[in-house]
Amino acid sequence: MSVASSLGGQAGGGEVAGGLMGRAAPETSSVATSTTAGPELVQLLTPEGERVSHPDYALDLTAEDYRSLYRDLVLVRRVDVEATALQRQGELGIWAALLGQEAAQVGSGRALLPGDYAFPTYREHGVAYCKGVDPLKLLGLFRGVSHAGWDPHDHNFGLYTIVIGSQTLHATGYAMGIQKDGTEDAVIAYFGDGATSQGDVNEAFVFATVFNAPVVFFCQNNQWAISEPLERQTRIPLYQRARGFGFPGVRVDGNDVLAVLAVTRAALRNAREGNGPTFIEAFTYRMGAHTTSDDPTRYRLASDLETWKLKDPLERMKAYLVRSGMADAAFFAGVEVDADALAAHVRKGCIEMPDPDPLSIFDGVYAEPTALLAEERARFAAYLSSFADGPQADADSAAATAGGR
Amino acid sequence: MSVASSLGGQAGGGEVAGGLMGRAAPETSSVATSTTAGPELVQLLTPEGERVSHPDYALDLTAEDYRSLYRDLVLVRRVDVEATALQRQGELGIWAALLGQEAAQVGSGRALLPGDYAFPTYREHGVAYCKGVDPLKLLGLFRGVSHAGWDPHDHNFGLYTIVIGSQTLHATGYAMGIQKDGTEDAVIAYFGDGATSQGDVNEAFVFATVFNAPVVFFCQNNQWAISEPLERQTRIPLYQRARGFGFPGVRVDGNDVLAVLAVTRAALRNAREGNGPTFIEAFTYRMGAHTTSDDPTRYRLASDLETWKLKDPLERMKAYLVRSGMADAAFFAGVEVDADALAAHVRKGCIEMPDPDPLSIFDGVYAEPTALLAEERARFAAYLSSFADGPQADADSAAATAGGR
Amino acid sequence: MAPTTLAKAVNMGLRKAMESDPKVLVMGEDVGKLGGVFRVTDGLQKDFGEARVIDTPLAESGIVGTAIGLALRGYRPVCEIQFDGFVYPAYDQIVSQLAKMHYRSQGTTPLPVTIRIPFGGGIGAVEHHSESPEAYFAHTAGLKVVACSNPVDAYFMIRQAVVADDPVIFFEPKRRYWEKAELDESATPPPLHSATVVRPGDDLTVLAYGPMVRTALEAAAAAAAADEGRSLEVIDLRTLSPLDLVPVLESVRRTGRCVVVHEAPVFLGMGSELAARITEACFYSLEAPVLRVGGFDTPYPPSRLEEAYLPDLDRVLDAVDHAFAF
Amino acid sequence: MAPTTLAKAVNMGLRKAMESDPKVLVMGEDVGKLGGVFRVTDGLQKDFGEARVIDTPLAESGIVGTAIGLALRGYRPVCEIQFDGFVYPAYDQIVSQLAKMHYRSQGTTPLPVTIRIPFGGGIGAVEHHSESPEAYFAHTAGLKVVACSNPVDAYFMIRQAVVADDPVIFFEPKRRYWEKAELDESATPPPLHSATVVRPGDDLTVLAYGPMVRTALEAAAAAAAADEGRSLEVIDLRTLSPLDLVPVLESVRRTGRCVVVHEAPVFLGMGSELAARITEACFYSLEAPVLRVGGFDTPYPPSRLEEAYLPDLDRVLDAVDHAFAF
Ligand SMILES: Cc1ncc(C[n+]2csc(CCOP(=O)(O)OP(=O)(O)O)c2C)c(N)n1
Ligand SMILES: Cc1ncc(C[n+]2csc(CCOP(=O)(O)OP(=O)(O)O)c2C)c(N)n1
Ligand SMILES: [Mg+2]
Ligand SMILES: [Mg+2]
Repeated sequence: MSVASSLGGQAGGGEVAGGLMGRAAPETSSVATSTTAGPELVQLLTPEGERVSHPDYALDLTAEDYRSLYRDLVLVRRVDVEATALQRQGELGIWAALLGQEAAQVGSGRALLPGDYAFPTYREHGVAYCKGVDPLKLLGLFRGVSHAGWDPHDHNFGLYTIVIGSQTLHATGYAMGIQKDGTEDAVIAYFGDGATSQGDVNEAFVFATVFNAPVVFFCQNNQWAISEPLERQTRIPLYQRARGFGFPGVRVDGNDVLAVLAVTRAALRNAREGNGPTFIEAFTYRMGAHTTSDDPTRYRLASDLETWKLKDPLERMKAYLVRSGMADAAFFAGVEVDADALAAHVRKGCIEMPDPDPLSIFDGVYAEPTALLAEERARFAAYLSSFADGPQADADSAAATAGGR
Repeated sequence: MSVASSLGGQAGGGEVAGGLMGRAAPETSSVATSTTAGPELVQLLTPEGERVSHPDYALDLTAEDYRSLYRDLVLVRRVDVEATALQRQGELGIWAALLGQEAAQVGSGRALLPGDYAFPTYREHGVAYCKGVDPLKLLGLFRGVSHAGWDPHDHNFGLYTIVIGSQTLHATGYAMGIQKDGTEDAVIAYFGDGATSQGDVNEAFVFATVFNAPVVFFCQNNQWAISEPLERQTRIPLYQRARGFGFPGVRVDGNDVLAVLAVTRAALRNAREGNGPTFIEAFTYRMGAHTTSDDPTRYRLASDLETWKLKDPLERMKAYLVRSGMADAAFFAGVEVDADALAAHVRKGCIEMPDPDPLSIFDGVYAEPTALLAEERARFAAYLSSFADGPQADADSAAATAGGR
Repeated sequence: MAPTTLAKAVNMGLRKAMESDPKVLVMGEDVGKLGGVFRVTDGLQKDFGEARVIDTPLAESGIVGTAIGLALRGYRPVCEIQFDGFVYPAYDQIVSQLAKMHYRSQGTTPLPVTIRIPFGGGIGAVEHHSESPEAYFAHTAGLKVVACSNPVDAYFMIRQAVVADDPVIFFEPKRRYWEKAELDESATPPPLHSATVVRPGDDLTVLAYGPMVRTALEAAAAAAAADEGRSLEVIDLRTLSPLDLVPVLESVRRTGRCVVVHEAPVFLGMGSELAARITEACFYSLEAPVLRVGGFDTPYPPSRLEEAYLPDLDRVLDAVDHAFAF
Repeated sequence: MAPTTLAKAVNMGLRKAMESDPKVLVMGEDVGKLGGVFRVTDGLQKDFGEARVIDTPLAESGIVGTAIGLALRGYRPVCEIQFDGFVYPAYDQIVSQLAKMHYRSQGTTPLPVTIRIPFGGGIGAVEHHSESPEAYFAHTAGLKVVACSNPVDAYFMIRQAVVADDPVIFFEPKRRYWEKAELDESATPPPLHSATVVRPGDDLTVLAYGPMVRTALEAAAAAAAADEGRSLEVIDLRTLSPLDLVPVLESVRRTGRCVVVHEAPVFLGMGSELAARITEACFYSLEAPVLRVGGFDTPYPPSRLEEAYLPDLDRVLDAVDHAFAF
């Protein structure tokens, strides 16, 4: 398998219709709890792998679509597991695992057309994959060799954003630009349950609704913001936030890749058609630690994890493929081979990622360089060169490299 | 009439019951326009001065209560008109008129008990009056002699707040403190329609709901944020913002002092009883310019003003008092006398307000003074003293004063 | 060539920028019909339409955050922050997002966003309307920070800021909005990031920017007229980040004395950086330490105190005297 | 008396503060059950309850804004900002509200709020987790700003910050969290706003604070051991606003040379203010300009570059050499 061929999968081939979304999304006044999603949840595939229908969200896929969705889920999880292992082995400084959120990311990522722009947090490895970013490039940030390994414009996939919520405004602005351009592109902004408390996210709702911008707010409610449960952020289901701003909100089973795909497509279509923003709450669960630095045993119960394991997004797709006869053992074996190849690519590439040149500290601060910074750089270069066999062997050799510039 | 006696009027004498507010406030999906409020508006007194009832908001007042509410409206407007005139005459640098918003302020201000704390914007002159702040003290800020002329704790009335929305978080924090103290006080946070777009205000909603804090969010929707109409801030009625955070929102006729009183009392009671925050949208109109620096003819139609003049908060109360026989000509004349006296007090006090001592620049920066600042002050004092008959006559004489310290 | 106010000059510069490039947008609170509270955007919405001159919701973080998104889409937004004291809600978007995104993207993603901020005191305003927050931005790598002092610079500098591919924080001296000068639109301006000697002199160098340039010039005139007949060289810094030190160092090496003037509090104000750098570069030329004249290290006081708070001709001359007393 | 880490020392100081005054609250993201991402608040919620140790919604402006309200109600909130780079959303609440409210209220309304910020780099973290934003706060009148450098100071300084009636921005050097020292809780600490000579010397004064104090001490030890045998005096500034200049000026007058070290970018960093002030006060004593060693004027780089980015022993010694070369 060529790694490249495993990437770049945009929305599957079949002509797929999502339910038409009216302005008034289903609303209840029930109070959210962290383990039950309530009756308002859109689902097309049960945890047991049973295909169900939903009055508002039809989804008509080919067998090939179903298989490739499953394959993406497996590959994305495999990258995540590999990266987690690389962190444990000291190759990455930290890793923010998406474990458990594969369906939310692949389902929404696959709903995007090439012209659609995605604004991620730091956890959207699955979306990045769907947008054609080589997962290896994601590792640079976590290894500490760069702040971003990809050019956002190459993939219509923004920089990872760590300052919680800030990207939702960028997404809204970008969508306002699309509107001015008069194209049919749309934007998707990813954020977590915790992020909904940030002023920026709420300002994004204001701007998006006032300007009717073609943006989909995609909230992965994984029930936790590090150690804080959902109840620290809201006392009602999160998708209902949208009604306070006058735009539709919908809660989808975030572990159901089909439902997420259908709901996201519908929301994107809505945006393209000039109907403005939609809030999607993908109801899911962070199966791992917040990041590899975190210790969730300090704040949550193992039993919660057990409950959610039963809702695993991969298992249910696998069950459905098997039950429906759309895939056989050879298919599953093939997917494993692809996953192994991708993991090997990621591992090898990661370990071989070179440390950056110390003088690259000064690169790219400005689009139009300044004399002051050039001076500072020159002074530092001279300083580095001053170590003939000084204590800073690293800097020393680096300076030599730099001297060649 | 003694001026003091006209102040400090807290909630009127009668035992007054407001409607019990459930969690689910009346909601519609109608889109707001700037001249019609929609059917959801709570009203107890029509623009024509007809007393009507509302199923959720009973209000049982004595004749004395009605008269004193009217008196407060007149006095507050009179102060406002006087301050506007003082600005025109160069005695104030600027003035933010409350013209048209008297009922929203007096109605809500009179609903407050002495232990309730109000967090104002820069326009809550009527609320200040209800909290016993001598209107004269409000003028200091606008004359430029102080940033605040009153001690917030003396009146449970916070500093005027110019940075839009920031006080809503202070209010929420204060309410969280009340909760910890276990007292039955409540808090009211004032803000405008424009403020609802600020991140801080939405964060206040998050904190208030998550902690179930005893705070009433009182939004005076006067249809304008300087030159921007309501449509620049929201595409649905503002009171519906609350539903996005899971707390009740209600729209009240902001030009109906009775309805505002009843709705605010109910919300405060709700808060005291441990039921958390309420959002009140007082639907009103800014009859004047944004401030005396503004020129509204650049951005709004005179015809709008005409429409709203018919809804004047004072006229309808007057009509009701006359119609119901609760007040006679002597009463109205008496109110005019009181208003004249208050205006004279404000005018005289304003004109006589001394300029502050230049060295007071250094006062109160810290609760625990620093040597560095003391040095800076001393240097400046020496500098000022160096002008025997220098060009800075002002600073000169001020320095002499300062020397006496 | 009619005399043009500074406010009008910015307006003309914006108009020119919008005419030259359809991607240029103007956005902020009240910039549309009202034309801004200082009328700097007067008439632009009428001529360029609501799609290009955008009255935004009342949220500064939202303004800057959406401007970043618009820039990513290929637009060149010019944001107006209504007054200096209202920029802080946008601080994260400015220092963490706008400033760092080009660097974070390894130079792939330019952010041509201009943020206009009327700044400084002297107009008798209430609190939060008279601040000088430039150091908060100049300390932030990735931003460029400039301040204009007169109508001619205002016109050319805003045009240069808009076409620049880096984020520019553009400070306008609000109390000089109504000052006039002849403006020749066909002149060739100096580069945006250059300082200018606005009055040559031999005995002491006065550095100023924005509203204080005029004050410095007045001080120089008074010093020349006084008994001592001191010849002060006045440099308008124009650019605060990056600093243009070339004319500054040349001047101080010649005069041996330097006074920096700004309205912002002295503590960690621009004067501190200038003093430190000049001292390092001109250590053997200095006859006296670089002295700083600025706002006191207090919050901005009530307006009836601002005359005392703000540096004026006398305070500048006092510092000049001190410099000569060393 | 067991050796105590800096993180534990802050924890103990907070515990003591909470025991001493029931009005003291701890609030922030993940400060409760988790005990903070650095475990600085470990065990506090268990012992003092959820009413006093509050896991807040994920919103920094909300944290500081509600802390202000709680302070107005008579509480003494200690807010934790999880990392330096996440304080900016709260910037308006800190610089416009918290800093100015006492002044605006004419001294009637104290704001005893402490904001704890783990700051600085050196732990291999991703972006926004290694910044040194102290100058943004030190430039703001009305705030007090301190930085501890060792467990003993950490313990006493946090206690002093909490009982202070002014808002205190309390910087904790995150890469020193795990360093240990003997802590005698019954000792009498110096005042919060005082600098301390941590190593006496005669030839040059090194000023540092927070994480760089240890680096400065290492440099001093290396300088003493080197051929030249230079004797560096190291001063731990501890307080950044107000500065305690008394021991600094005394020292520089004696040594005639001074180097300031911090992780923050040099441009408009604390070093600029120190250089400007010291030069003015010690003009005739200085044998060389005050030199500054700091982070470069770039955003914080990816962590594999931080060793090169951050001042270390060698960079300090390089500056010392330069100072002697004047
Ligand atoms: C402004 C800001 N504050 C705090 C943090 C530290 N932090 C990183 S992730 C996180 C929790 C985010 O929770 P959520 O939004 O639910 O996203 P998730 O991590 O669960 O995907 C916090 C508090 C941050 N990155 N940015
Ligand atoms: C953070 C901030 N941004 C901008 C301003 C400038 N400003 C002052 S009042 C105002 C409009 C406020 O509108 P609204 O909230 O509706 O209150 P109103 O003045 O109508 O009572 C604006 C934009 C400010 N004071 N604070
Ligand atoms: Mg989460
Ligand atoms: Mg309004």
